[in-house]
Amino acid sequence: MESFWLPVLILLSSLLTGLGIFFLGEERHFARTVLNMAAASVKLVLVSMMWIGYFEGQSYEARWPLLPGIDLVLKTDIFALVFLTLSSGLWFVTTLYAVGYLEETPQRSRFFGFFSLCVSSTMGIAMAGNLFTFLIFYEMLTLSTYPLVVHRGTEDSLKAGRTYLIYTLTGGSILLLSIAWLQTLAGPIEFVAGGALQPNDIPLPVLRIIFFLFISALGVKSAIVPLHSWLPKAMVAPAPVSALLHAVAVVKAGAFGIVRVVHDVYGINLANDLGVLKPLMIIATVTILYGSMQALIQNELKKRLAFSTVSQISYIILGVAILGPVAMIGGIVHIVHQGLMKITLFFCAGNFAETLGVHKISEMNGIGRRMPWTMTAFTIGALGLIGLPPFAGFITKWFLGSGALHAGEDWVVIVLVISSLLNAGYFLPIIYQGWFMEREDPWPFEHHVGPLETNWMLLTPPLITAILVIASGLFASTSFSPLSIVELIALVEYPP
Amino acid sequence: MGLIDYISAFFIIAGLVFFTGGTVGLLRFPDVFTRLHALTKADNLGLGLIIIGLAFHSNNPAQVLKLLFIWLLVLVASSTVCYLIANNALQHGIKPWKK
Amino acid sequence: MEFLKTLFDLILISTMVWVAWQALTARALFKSIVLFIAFGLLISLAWVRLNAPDIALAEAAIGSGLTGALLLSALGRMRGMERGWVKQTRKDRSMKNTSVWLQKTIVSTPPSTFLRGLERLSLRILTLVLAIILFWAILSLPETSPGLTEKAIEALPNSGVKNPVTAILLNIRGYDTLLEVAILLLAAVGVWAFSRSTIRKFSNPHNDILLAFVCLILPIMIIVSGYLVWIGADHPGGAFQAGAILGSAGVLWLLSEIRRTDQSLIWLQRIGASFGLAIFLLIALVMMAIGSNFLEYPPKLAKQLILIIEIAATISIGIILASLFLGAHPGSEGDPLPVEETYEDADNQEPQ
Amino acid sequence: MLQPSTLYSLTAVVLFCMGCYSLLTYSHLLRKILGVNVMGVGVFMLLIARAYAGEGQQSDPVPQALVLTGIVVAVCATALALNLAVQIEATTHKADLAEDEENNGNAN
Amino acid sequence: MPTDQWHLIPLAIALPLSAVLLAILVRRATVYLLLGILLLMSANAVGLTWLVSSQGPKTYYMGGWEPPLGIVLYADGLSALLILMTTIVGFAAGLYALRYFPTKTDDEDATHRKNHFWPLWMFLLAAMSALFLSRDIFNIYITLELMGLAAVSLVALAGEPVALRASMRYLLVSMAGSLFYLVGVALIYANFGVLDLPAIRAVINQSPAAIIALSLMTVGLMMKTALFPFHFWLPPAHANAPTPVSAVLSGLVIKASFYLLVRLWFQGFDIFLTPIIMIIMGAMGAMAILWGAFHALKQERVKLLIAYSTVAQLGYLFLLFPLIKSGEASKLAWSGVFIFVLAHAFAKAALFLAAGNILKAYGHDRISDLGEMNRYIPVTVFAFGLAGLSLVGLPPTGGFIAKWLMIRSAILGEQWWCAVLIAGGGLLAAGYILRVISRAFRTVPDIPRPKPLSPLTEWTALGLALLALGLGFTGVYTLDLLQAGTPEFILNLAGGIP
Repeated sequence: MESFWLPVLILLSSLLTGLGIFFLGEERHFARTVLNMAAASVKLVLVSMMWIGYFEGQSYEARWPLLPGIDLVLKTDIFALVFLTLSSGLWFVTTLYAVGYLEETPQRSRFFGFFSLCVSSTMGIAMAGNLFTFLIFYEMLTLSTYPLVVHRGTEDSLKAGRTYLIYTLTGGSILLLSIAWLQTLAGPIEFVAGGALQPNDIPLPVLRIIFFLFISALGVKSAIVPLHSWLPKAMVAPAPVSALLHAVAVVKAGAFGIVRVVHDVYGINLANDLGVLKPLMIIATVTILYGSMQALIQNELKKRLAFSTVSQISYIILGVAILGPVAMIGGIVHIVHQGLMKITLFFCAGNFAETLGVHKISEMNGIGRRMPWTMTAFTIGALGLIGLPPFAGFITKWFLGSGALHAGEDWVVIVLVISSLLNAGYFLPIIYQGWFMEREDPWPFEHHVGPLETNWMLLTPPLITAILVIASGLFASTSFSPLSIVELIALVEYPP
Repeated sequence: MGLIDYISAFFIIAGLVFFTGGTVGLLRFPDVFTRLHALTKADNLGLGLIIIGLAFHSNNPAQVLKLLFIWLLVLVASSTVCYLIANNALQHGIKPWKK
Repeated sequence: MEFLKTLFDLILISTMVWVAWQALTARALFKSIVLFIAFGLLISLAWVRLNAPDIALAEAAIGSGLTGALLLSALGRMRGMERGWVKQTRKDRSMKNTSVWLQKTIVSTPPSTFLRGLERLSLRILTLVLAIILFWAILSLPETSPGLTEKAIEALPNSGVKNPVTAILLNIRGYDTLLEVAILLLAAVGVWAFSRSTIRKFSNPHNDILLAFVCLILPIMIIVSGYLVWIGADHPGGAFQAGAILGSAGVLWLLSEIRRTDQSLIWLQRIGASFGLAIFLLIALVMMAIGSNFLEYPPKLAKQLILIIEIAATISIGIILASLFLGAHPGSEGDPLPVEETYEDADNQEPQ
Repeated sequence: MLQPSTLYSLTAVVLFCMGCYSLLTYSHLLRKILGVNVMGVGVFMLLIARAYAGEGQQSDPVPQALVLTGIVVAVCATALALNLAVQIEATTHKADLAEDEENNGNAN
Repeated sequence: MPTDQWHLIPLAIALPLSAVLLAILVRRATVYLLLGILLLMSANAVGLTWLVSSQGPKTYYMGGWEPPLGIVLYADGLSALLILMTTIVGFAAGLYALRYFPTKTDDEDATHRKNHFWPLWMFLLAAMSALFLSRDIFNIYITLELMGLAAVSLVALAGEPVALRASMRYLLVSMAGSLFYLVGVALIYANFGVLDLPAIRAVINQSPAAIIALSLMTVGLMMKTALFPFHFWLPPAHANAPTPVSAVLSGLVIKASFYLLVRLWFQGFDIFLTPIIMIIMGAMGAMAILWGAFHALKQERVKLLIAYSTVAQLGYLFLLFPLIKSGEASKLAWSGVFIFVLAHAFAKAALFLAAGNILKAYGHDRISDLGEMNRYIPVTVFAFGLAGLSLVGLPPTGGFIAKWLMIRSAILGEQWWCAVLIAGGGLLAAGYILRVISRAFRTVPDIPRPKPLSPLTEWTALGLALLALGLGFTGVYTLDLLQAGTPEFILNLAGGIP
C-alpha cells in the first residue's frame, strides 16, 4: 500500500499545491508563501522516507491503465531517487529565493502555481517507469515552464517563450513518434536496468534510427548543439526561473532522459553493439567545446552562464556515452554537481541584478566589496565548474577523464583539459574583476534592504548551495555523498 | 370507338381550339385588358367544352357533378382574378389601348 | 396508341424542360417565378402520367401553388425589386461568391474577367460531366426496378388503410412522417426567428369583389381539405394534400384583409402549428407505454389512430404553411406588435 | 428504350443538372433558390419514374411516399431560404452573397 | 418486440422533440423545464450507453415493421457514445446560453432571440440523436434536413448581416448537399430496391449505378462536413453564430455527416473500399489539416481562428480511411479517430465558449488587442488552455490518446506520411492556440478593464475542457465501448484490404 502511495504523494505534494495556489487570491502573499514552503518541506520529508524505504529493500510502484497495454507507471529506482532528491532539495531553496526575488511584483500566484506544476512534472519525469509516462511528464514540463519563461510579459520575453515552445514541442513530437515506433516494434517499454529491448526480432538499422530520433528529441531540452539556441534566449526569464531551468528542471530532464534511453531502454551493451555511443560521444564533445567558446565571448552575465550550461550538460552525456562504469559515475554525478554549482551562480547573478542592477560583466568591477557573501558563493560555484579541487566539479572531471582512459578514448581527456581551460577563461576574469578591481562609477541602481548586503531570502539560498558544493567535493568519499550513491547506480548498470 | 367517344372527342377538340385561341390572344394582343379578355373568355368556354366532353365519358352522375363543380369554381376564380388585375392596372394608370 | 403515348411523353418532357430553362434564365425575376409556377403544374401532369396521383395533388398544391406564393411574396418584400426586375440582366450571371471564394483562397487579387470566364467554363464542363455520369447510371439500371411493391401490398391489410401510399406514409414509415411534421414546425419556428416583425400588412386595397369571392371560396376549400383527409385512407389524398389546401385557404384569408384581431392569430399560429407534432408524438409514446413499439399501432385501432393523426397533422400543416407565407412571428403574449412597414413607403427610402 | 420510366428518368437528370448549374452560376438569391427547387424536382422525378411499373400495374408506393415527404421538406427549406433572403436584402440592400465580410464581421 | 429497456432508443429522439413542444407552447419560465428534460436526455443517453456496453448492439423496429419495409434504428457503442457526447455538450452549451442571452426582458430583440433559441436548440439535439441512430438511408436524409435547417436558423439568430449571409451560404450548401445525397438514395433504391443499410450491403454489387450513387452521396456529405475544398462556408458560419451555437456546430454538427460517411463506407458499401479511394480521402484530409492550420495562423479574431482550426481538425477524421489497412492497425485507427471525435467535440466546444467569454468581457475578440486575461477572466483562460492542450494533442488529454492511437496505427500500417502529418499538425495547432494563450501572459499598460462575466458561463467552458482532459484517463473504457461498434469489415481485415 505504502509502495503505491508514496510516489503518488510525492507527485501530488506539489501538484495540488500548484492548483491550490491558482485559486488562492493574488494578494494572499503570506498564505501562499506558507503553502509553498510547507509543500517543499513535505516533499523533502517524503523523499527521505523513500530513501529509508529504499535501503530497507522496499520497492515503490504506482500504476494507472491509460490504454490497453499502456499504463501510467510511477516507480523509483536509485537513479530516480538521486534525481528526486536533487530536484526536491533545490526546489526548496529556489522557492525561498523566488519568494524574496518576486516581492512586490504582480502575477505572483500565477508564477508560483506554474512553479509548483513545473516541479511536479520534474518529479514525474524522475519517477516515470516507462517511456509513455516519461513522455507525458516531459510534455507537462514544457507546458508548465512556458508561463515562467514569459512571466515578465514583455514582447521579447513572449518571443523567447515562442522560441522555447517551438523547440521543445518539436522535440516532444519527435519523442512521441519515436516512442510510438519503438512500441510498435517492441511492445510497451518499461525501464529495466541493463536495457529493456530484446533486439533479436528488430532490424538493427531501425534501432539506430530510433536511437538518434530519441537523442535529437531529448537533445532539444538538454541543449546539445545545434539544438541549444533556445536556452540563451530564455534568459529573459526571472532569475529563479533560469536557476530552475538550468540546474533542476528542463535541461536536466533532457539529460536524465538520455541516460534512461541509453541505460534502461537500449542497455549499454546493445547501444555499444549498435555503435551509437561513439557518435553520441562526438556530439557531446562538440557541444562542450562550442558552449565554452560561446560563453567566452558573452558580456551579459546570464548569457555567459547559459552557454556554460550548454557545455556542462554535455559532460553528463559524455559520461553516458563512454563505455565503462567510471566515466558513467562521472557523468551521472555531474547531474548533481552541476545542479548545485550552476544554481549557485544563477542565484548570485540574480542577486547582483536585483540589488545593484548589474547585468553585464563589464559592470562588475569591485562588486565583491559591495556584496562579499554573494561574491564568495559565486566564486565557489565558478571554481567548482572550472574543476578545481576540492570542489564538486573536480570529482566529475576526474572520473570522466579516468573513465575515458579506461575506455581507451584518450582524446576525450584532451577535450576535457581544453574545456577546463576555457571555463577558467570565462570565469576567472569575473572573479578577478569582482574582488580585485576598483570601482569608480556608481552602481546602475542600488536599493538597500535590511542590515545584510541584500534581502536574506536572496542571500541564504546561494550560501546553502555553495556550502553543498564544497561538501560534496570534500566529503565525496563518505557513504552519503552524491558520489558514493552514484557508485551504487554504477553497480546496477555494470554488475561486477 | 363508339358514338359517345366521337361526341366527347368533338367537344374536347373544340375546347382545345378555344384554348389555343385564348393563348394566341394572350400572346398577340396589344395590352393587358385585351389579353385578359381573350384569356378569360376563351379559356372558360374551352374548359366548359372539355368538361362536357369528359362528362360523356364518365359513367356515374357523381363524377359529372364534380366536373361541373370544378368548372363553376374556375369560372368564379378566373373572373375575380381578371377583375382584380384589370382594376389594379387601371389604378396604376394604365390606359386601355385605342386604335 | 403506344406511339401516341410516347409522343405525349416527348411533348410533355420537352415543354417541361423548356419552361424550366426559361424559368431559370428569364431576365426578369417576376417572369421566372411565374414560369416556375407553370413548371410546377406541368410536373404534376407528369406525376399523373406516371400514375402517382397523390404526388400530383401534393405538387399542384404545395410544389407549385404554395412555393409560388412564397416566392412571389418574398419578391414583393425584397425592397427595390422593381428596379431589380429590369436590372437582372445576363451580366449578373457571373457567380460572384465562388469567385470571391477563389480569390480568398487561391489568388489574392480581385477575380479578373478572365478568371470569371474560366470559372463559368469549368462549371459548364462540371455540370456536363455530372449529367453524363448520371445518364450512364440511369441507363445501367435494370429494366424493372425490384422495389418493395409486393411487400407493401402484403402489409396493407395490417396497416389499417387501403391506399398504399397513405399506409407507407403514416403507418409503415410513420417515423419519417413524424420527423417531417417536425421539420414543418421547425421551418415555422425558423421563419418566426428570422423576422423581426410580428404582423405584416398586405398592401392591396380593400375590395368588395375579392371579399365576396373569398367568402365564397374559403368554406369550400376547408370542406375540400376535410374531404381529402377522409378519402385519403383508401383513395389518393391525405393529410399533406389536405393541409396544403388548408394552407392556401389561409393564404387567401391573409391576402384579403379580413382578419379580426392579431392576438387571435398569434394563438392560432403557436398552438395550431405544434398541434400535429404533439398528437403524433403523444400517440407514439402511448403506444410505447402500452407495450408495443414506438409508433406501432395495433391493427384494430390503426385506422382510427391514423385518422386522428391525419386530422391533427392537416390542421398544423395548414396553419404552418400559411404562417410561412405570412413570414412574421407570433411574438410572445406580452410584447407589443410592431408592424413591418409596407413596401410602398419602403420604396421611397433609397438603399444606401 | 423509350420506356416511359427511362424517358422520365433522363429528364430528371436534365432538370437536376440545370438546377445545379444555375445554383452555382447566379448570384441573386432568389435565382439560387429556384435552382435548388428545380434540382429537387429532378430528384423526385427520378424516384417516381423508377416507381412507374407500366399501364395498369400498381406502381411502387414506397418511392411515392418518399417523394411526398421530400416535397414537404423542400417547401420548408425553401420557405426558410426565402425569409433569410428577405432579411439579407432588408439589412444589406443586396440580394446576393457577394464580397463576404468574414474578417471584419463581429459576432453577436 | 424488444424488452422494455430498449425503448431508450426511441426516447433519445422523443424527449428532445417533446422539449421542442414545451419550448414553443410554454414560454414563461420554461428554461428550467427544458434543463430538466436535458437532464433526462443525459440520463437516457447514459442508460443507452450502459445497455449497449453490457448487451451489445441492438436494432429497434420503428412501428414494429421489419426491414426492408420498415425503418430500423440501430444502437451500437459508437452511436451510443456519440449521443452521450451530443447530450453532454448540448447540456453544457445550453447552460451557457442561460446567461448568454440576457435574462432581463426589457430588450425586445433579445427576448425574441431567446424565445426562439430554445425550440431550435432542441430541434438540433433531436435531429442529431435521430441521425446517430438511423440506419435507413432515406430516413438519414430527413434527419440531415432537420439538422441542417435547425443549424441554419440558429446561426441566423445572431442577426447581423455577416451572420445572415453566412447562414444563407450554409443553407444553400446544405440543401445542395442533401439533394446530391438524395440522388444517390434514389439510384440505390432504383437499382436494389432497399433502403436499410445492411440490406443494401447484402445485395450490393459493382454496378455503375451503385458506384455513382455512392460517390454522389459522399460528395453531398462532404459538403455538409465542410471537408476541404468544401470548407468555404464553415468559418463565417461558425465564427458569427451566437456563441453556444458555434460551440455545438463545430463540436457536434459537422461530426454527424462524417459519422454518416463512415457508416455508409464501412457498413454498407465496403466493397468499394479500395486503396485508391482511401488514399484520396486521406489526401483531402491532409490538405484540410494544412490548409485550415495555415489560415488559422493568419486570423485576427479568436472565433475565426477557432473556426479555421475546425477546418483543420476535420482533416484528421478523414485520415481514418488511409489508416484502415490491416487488422490491428485498423482497430487502432478506428478507436483513435472516434476518441478524437469525442475529444475534439469537448475541446472545441470549450474553446468556443471561452472565446465567447473573451468576446463578452472585452467587447471584441481581436487577438492583437488582448492582454493579461488571466488576471480578469482566469477560469476562461484556464479552460481555453486546457482545451487547447487537447486540440494540440498534448498529454494527458483525450486528444493525446487519440493522436497516440492514430500514430501507432499509422506506423503499424507503414503510413509514414500520416504519422508525420499527425505529429506535425499538432505543432501547427500549438502555433495558433499559442497566439491566443500568449496574450494571457502579455502585460499591456492601457487595456480597458474587461467586464465581469457570470461565473456560469466561465465554468461551463471549464467543465467541457475538463471533460476533454478526463477523456485521457478513461481511454480503456471508451475503447471497450467502441469495440461494440466496430464494423465487421474492419474486424475481418485480417490480411489487409482486398
